[in-house]
Amino acid sequence: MSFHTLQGFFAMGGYALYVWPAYAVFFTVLIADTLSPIVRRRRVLRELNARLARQSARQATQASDTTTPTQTAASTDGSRPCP
Amino acid sequence: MIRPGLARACTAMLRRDLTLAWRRRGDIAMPVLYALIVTMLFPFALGPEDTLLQRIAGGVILVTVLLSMLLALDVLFSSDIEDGSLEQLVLAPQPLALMLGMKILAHWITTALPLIVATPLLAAMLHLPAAVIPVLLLALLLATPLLSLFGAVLVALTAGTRRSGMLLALMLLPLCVPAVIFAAGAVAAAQQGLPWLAPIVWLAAALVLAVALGPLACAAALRIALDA
Amino acid sequence: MIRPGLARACTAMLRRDLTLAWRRRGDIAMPVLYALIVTMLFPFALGPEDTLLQRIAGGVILVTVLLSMLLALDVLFSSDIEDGSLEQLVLAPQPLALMLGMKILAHWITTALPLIVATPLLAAMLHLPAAVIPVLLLALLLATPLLSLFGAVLVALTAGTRRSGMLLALMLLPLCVPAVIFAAGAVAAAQQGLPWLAPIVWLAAALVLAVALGPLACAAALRIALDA
Amino acid sequence: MTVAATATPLLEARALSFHRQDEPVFAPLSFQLTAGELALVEGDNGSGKTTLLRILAGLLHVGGGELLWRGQPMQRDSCAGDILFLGHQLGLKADLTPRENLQIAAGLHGRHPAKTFASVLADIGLRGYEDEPIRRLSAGQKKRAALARLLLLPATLWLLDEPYANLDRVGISLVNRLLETHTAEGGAALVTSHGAVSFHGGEPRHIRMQA
Amino acid sequence: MTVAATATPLLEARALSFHRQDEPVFAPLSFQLTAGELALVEGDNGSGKTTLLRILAGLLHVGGGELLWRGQPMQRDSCAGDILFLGHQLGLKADLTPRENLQIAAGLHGRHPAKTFASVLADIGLRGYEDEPIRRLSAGQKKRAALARLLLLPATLWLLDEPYANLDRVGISLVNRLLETHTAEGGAALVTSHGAVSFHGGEPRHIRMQA
Amino acid sequence: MSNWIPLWLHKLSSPPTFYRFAGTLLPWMMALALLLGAIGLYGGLVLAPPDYQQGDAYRIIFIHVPSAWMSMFIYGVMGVSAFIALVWRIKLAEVVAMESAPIGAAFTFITLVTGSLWGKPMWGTWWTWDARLTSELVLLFLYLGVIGLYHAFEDRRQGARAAAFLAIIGIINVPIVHYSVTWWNTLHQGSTVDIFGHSKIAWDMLWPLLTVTLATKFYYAASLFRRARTDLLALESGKEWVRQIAQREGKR
Ligand code: HEM
Ligand SMILES: Nc1ncnc2c1ncn2[C@@H]1O[C@H](COP(=O)(O)OP(=O)(O)OP(=O)(O)O)[C@@H](O)[C@H]1O
Ligand SMILES: Nc1ncnc2c1ncn2[C@@H]1O[C@H](COP(=O)(O)OP(=O)(O)OP(=O)(O)O)[C@@H](O)[C@H]1O
Ligand SMILES: [Mg+2]
Ligand SMILES: [Mg+2]
Repeated sequence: MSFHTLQGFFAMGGYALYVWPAYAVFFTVLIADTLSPIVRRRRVLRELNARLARQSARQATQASDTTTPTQTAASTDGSRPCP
Repeated sequence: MIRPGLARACTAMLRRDLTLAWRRRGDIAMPVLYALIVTMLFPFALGPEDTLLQRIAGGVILVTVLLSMLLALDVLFSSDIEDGSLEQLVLAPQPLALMLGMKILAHWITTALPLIVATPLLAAMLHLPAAVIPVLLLALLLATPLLSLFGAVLVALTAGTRRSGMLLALMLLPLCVPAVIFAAGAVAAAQQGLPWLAPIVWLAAALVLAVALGPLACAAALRIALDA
Repeated sequence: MIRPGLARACTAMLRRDLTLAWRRRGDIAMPVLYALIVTMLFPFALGPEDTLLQRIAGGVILVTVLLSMLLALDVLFSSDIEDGSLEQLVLAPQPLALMLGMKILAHWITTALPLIVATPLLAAMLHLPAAVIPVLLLALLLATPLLSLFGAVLVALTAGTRRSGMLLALMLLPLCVPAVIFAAGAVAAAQQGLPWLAPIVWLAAALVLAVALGPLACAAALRIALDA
Repeated sequence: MTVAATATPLLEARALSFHRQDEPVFAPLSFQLTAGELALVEGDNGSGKTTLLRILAGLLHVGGGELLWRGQPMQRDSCAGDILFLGHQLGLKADLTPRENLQIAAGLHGRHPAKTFASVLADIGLRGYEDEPIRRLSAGQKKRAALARLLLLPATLWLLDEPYANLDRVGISLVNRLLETHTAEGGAALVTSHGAVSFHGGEPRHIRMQA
Repeated sequence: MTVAATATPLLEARALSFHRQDEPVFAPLSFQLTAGELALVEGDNGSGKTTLLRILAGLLHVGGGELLWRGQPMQRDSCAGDILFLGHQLGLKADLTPRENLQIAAGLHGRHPAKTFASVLADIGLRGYEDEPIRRLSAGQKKRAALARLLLLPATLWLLDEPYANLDRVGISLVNRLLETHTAEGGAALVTSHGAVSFHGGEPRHIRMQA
Repeated sequence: MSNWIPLWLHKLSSPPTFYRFAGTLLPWMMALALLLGAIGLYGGLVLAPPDYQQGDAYRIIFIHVPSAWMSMFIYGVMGVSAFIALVWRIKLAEVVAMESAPIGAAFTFITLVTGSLWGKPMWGTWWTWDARLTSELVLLFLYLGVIGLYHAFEDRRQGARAAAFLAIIGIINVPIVHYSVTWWNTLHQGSTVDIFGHSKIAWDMLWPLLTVTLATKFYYAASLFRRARTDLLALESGKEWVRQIAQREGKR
C-alpha cells in the first residue's frame, strides 16, 4: 500500500493532472468501444426488418408486372428484324 | 400545376448540392485533410523550431487554406456537365444566375467552411499566437467566398474546353495574389500588434462586389461554354 | 492472327497514356502551375525577407512538389473506370501488373517529370543556394516515383468506392511522412554542408522495393476494387 | 408542311440550319408542330437528330433560318418551363436515389399537383427501387428514373432523344402510353428513334434528317 | 439443355448464381454454348443480363455454381484474350480518335492480320470519321467505333451487351452480319437485347433471366 | 477451402455456429477482463510503490504499455485473418479482420494519448516527431484507413477484401513500431520488460502490469465477439437463421 490517505491517492504525488486524465481516456474509449456494437446491433435488426418488408413489396410488383399482357408490337431502337 | 417559387427552387438546389456532398462526405474532408497534411509536413521539412514556425505560421496557413480550396474548385460543374444535369438546370424556368449562386454557396459551405473550422487546429499546430486567430478567421471568412465566386466564373468559362486545368490555374493566379496579400497583411499586422482593419475592409468591399456580379457572370459564361 | 508480344503491348499502353496526356496537355501543366503559385505566394504571405526564405526554401519546395503530385494522383484510374477502358484492360490477355506499371510510368512522366524540371526555377524563386539544387533534384527523382507507385496502389484500392478523396489522403499521409523526412533530411544536410548520402540511399532502397512490388499490388488491388 | 394551320402551331421551324466549323450539320429543315401532335425525327446515325433536339431545347444557338414558338421568335424566357428535354445523357445524379432526383426536378420545374413521387415511380416501374442510388440501377432502370420526369413535371413540348433505348418491352409500351396521354391532353412531342413508334392516336408526323 | 453435346461445349454454366449483399441477383442458371452457336440473353430491365455477362467475362466473381470453359473450370489465364466483352460503357477514350482507340485495343489483344484499321473502320461505317475525337461523334457513331473491335480483334467468344442500342437500321443489320460471320467461322456469341435478333444461321438459343 | 483445415475450425467458421459460440463465451470473457483489470489496477495504483525517478507519474504505465502492446497485437491478428480472408475467402476471417480494426484503433488512440500525457511531465513536451511516436501515429492512420476503406465500399464483402489488402500492406509498420527504439536513437525508452528473461523493473510493478495486459487480451476477445456477432447479422441478412433472429428480436 503506497498511499496512506485518500487525498494522497487522488493527488498522485502531484501528477494527478496527468495520471487521472490518462485513466479517464482509457475507460471512456473502452466503454465507447463496448457500446457501439450494441447500438449498431439494434440498428441492424431494425433495418433488416424494414428490408424484409421492402423485399416482399418488390416481389409483389414483379409478380404483377409479369402478369400484365405485353402491349402490341412496339419495336425497340435496337431490335428490328433486318430484312 | 404547381410552379415553384424562387425560394423553393433555391432550397431545392441548395439541398441537392448539400445532399450530394453529404453522400460523398469523404470528399468534403479532403481539402481539410490536405491542409492538415501540409501543415504537418512543414515541421518535418523545416525542423521543429518554434520561433521559425511561429514566424511563418500565418502565411503558411493562408496559402494552404486557399490552395486547398482551389483543389476542389474545378469539379464545381464537371460532374453536372458529364451526366447532363447542367442541361436540365439551364432549361429550368428559373433564373440561372440565382441557381448558380446557390451552387456556389453550397460549394463554399462544403469546402471552405470545414477548412475555416479546422483553421484554429492548423494554427495551433504551427504555434500561432492565440490573439491572431480571430483576425485570421475573419480574413479567411472574407477571402474564401471571394475565391469561390471568382473561381466559379473561371470554371464556368473553361467548362466547355478540354484543357481546363492549366487555364484555370493561370487565370486564378492573378486573383489569388491580391486576396493573399490583403489577408496576409491583416494577419501580419495583428501579429505585430498593429491595426489590421484596413485590409479587411478592402476584402469586404471586394466580396460585396463579387456576390452581386459573380453569379451573373457565371451564368453568362456557362451559356457560352455549353453552346458547342 | 497476330498476338502482340509483351513489348508491343507495353508500348501501346504507354503511347496511349502519353497521347491522352498530350491531348490534354493543359492538365499536365496544372501541378507545375500549382507549385509555381504556391512558391510565388510564399514571399507575399511571409514578406520578402531573403534569409527567412532561404532558410525554408528546401522544405517548402519538397512539400510543394510532393503535394502537387498528389493532386494529380486520384485521377489515375478514374476516367478509365468511367468509360469502361479499365474493364477492357483487365480483360486483355496481358499481365495486368505490367500494363499498370506502364500506366504508372506514364503518370510519373506526365506529372512528376514536369515538376522536377520546374524545380530549379522554384528553387531560384526562393533563393535556395545553387549547390543544394542537385541534391534536391536527386531526392525528388527518388521520392516522386516512390509516391507514384505507393499512391497507385492506394488509388487502385479506392477505385471502386465513392468516397475516395479523404481515404486516399488518409492513407497517403503515412507514406508521405517518411518520404518527406528522408528527402528533407538530405536537403537539409546538403544545405549545412554535411554528408547527405545516407537518407538518399534509404530512399533508393525503398524505391527498388516499390518498383518490384508496386505494380503487382496495384493489379491485385484493382481486381478487388472492380469486383462489384 | 404546306397546310395552313388554323391555330398557330406550337413550334415552327423555317429553313432551320446549324453549322459546326462552318459546315452545315443537316440540310435546312422546315416543319410545324401543333398541340396534340407527335413528330418522329428519323435519320441515320450522325444525321443530326440529337443536334436538332438540342437546338429546339435552346441549348444550341440557331445557325440559320427561323424558329417560332407559338408564332413568336423563340426566346428563352417565353418558353422556359414549357419544354422538357431528355437526351442521351439522362441528367440523373448517380449518388442520389430516383426519388431525390425527382424531387430536385420538381423543385426546379414544378409538378402536377395530383401526383406524388411514390405514385410516379411506381407507375414507371421502379417500385422497390425508390431509395436505391441511381448508380446501383441497371441501364433500363436508370432510363426509367429519367422518364419519370415526364409523368411528374408540367410541360407542353417533350423533346425525347431515343427514349426507347435500353428499355424492355413493357418499358417501350409504357413510353408509348405516356406519349398518347400527353398528346391527348394537348401536349406535343418530338421523338427520335431508330425503330417505329406505335402511336395509337394516328400516324405521327415524320421529320427526316439528312446529313 | 439436356442434349448431351458430342463436342465439349465452349462455355458451360451449371446452376450459376451471383449475390449482391447476400441477395441472389438472378435465379440459378444452367446453359451450354458450343462453337458456332449464338445465344440470346433475354429478360426484363434489371433481371441481371448485364451482371451475367460481366460474370462470364470474368469481371465479377462467380457467386455459386460452376462455370466451365472448354470443359475446365474457368480461369483467367486459360481464357484471356479469347473473350471479347462490350458493355453499356463502350471503353473508348473520348479524347482519342476511333483509329487510335482501335490501335490500343489491337496493341493489347492482337489482331486479324488481313485487316487494316482503315478497312475495319470503313466497314463499320465510320469512313470520314477515323480521325475525329470520339467526343465529337454522335451516339450511334460512338457505338460503331466500339463495335469495330469485333471486326479487328481475334476472339472466340463475344459477350455483347445490347449491341443494337443507338444504332440505325443499317447498323443493326451490320451487327447481325457480323454475328453470322463470326458463328460461321466457329466463334460463339452471347447477346443481350430487348428485341428479336434476326439470325440467318438458324434459331439462336434463348437464355431467359429471372430476377 | 482446402481440406487440411481441421474440421472443427471449418465448422466454427460457419457463421451461425460462430454466432452461438461467441454468444456463450462472451460473458465469461468480459467477466474475466473486468476481474483481472480490477486486480491489476488495484495492484498498480494502490499497492505498487512510487518510482524512484518518476514518482507517481509512472503509474500511467499500467494502461500505456498494455494498450501499446494491444495496438500491435491486434494489428497482428488483423493481418493474419486478413490474409486468410483474401486467400480462402472465409467470411468469418473477413469479419474478424474488419471488426478487430476499431478495437485496435481504440487501443492505439489510448496509447497515443496516455503516452503524451506521460510525456509532458517526463520529457517536457506532449509530442515530438520521434521514430516510435511517429510510427505509432502511422499505426493509427493505418487502422483508420482500414476502417474507412471497409466502409467506403457498397458491398461489404468487397470492402472487407480491399481493406484486408491494405491491412496486409501495412503490417510492415508493426516491426517498425517495435524496433524503432533500437534502430533509431529516440527519446522514448527502450525495452524494459522481458517476460521470459530478466526484466529491468521490480516485481511489485511487473505483476500488475502483466495482469492488466492479460485483462486487455480478454477484453479484446469479448469486444471482438460482440462486434463479430453484430457484423454477421448484417452480412448474413439474406439467410434464414438471421431472419429468425430479426423477427424474434425486432418485435421487442
Ligand atoms: C505519445 C507518446 C508515446 C507513444 C506513442 C508511445 C508508444 C509506445 C509503444 C508503441 C510502446 C510499445 C513498444 C513495444 O513493446 O514494442 C510503448 C512502450 C512503452 N512506453 Fe511509450 N509511448 C509514448 C510515450 C511514453 C512515455 C512518455 C513514456 C515514459 C517516460 C513511455 C514509456 C513506455 C514504456 C516504459 C514502455 C514499455 C517498453 C517495453 O518494455 O517494451 N512511453 N510506448
Ligand atoms: N460535340 C460535337 N462536336 C462536333 N461535332 C459533333 C458533336 N456532336 C455531334 N457532332 C457531329 O454532328 C453530326 C450530328 O450528330 P448528332 O449527334 O446530332 O447525330 P444523331 O442524328 O443524333 O445520331 P445518332 O443516331 O447516332 O444519335 C455527326 O456527324 C457528329 O459527328
Ligand atoms: N453496381 C451495382 N450495385 C448494386 N446493384 C446493382 C448494380 N448494378 C446492377 N444492380 C442491380 O442488379 C440487378 C440486375 O442488374 P443488371 O444491370 O444486370 O440488369 P440488366 O438485366 O442488365 O437490365 P437492363 O436491361 O436494364 O440493362 C438490378 O436489380 C440492379 O438494380
Ligand atoms: Mg443522337
Ligand atoms: Mg443491362
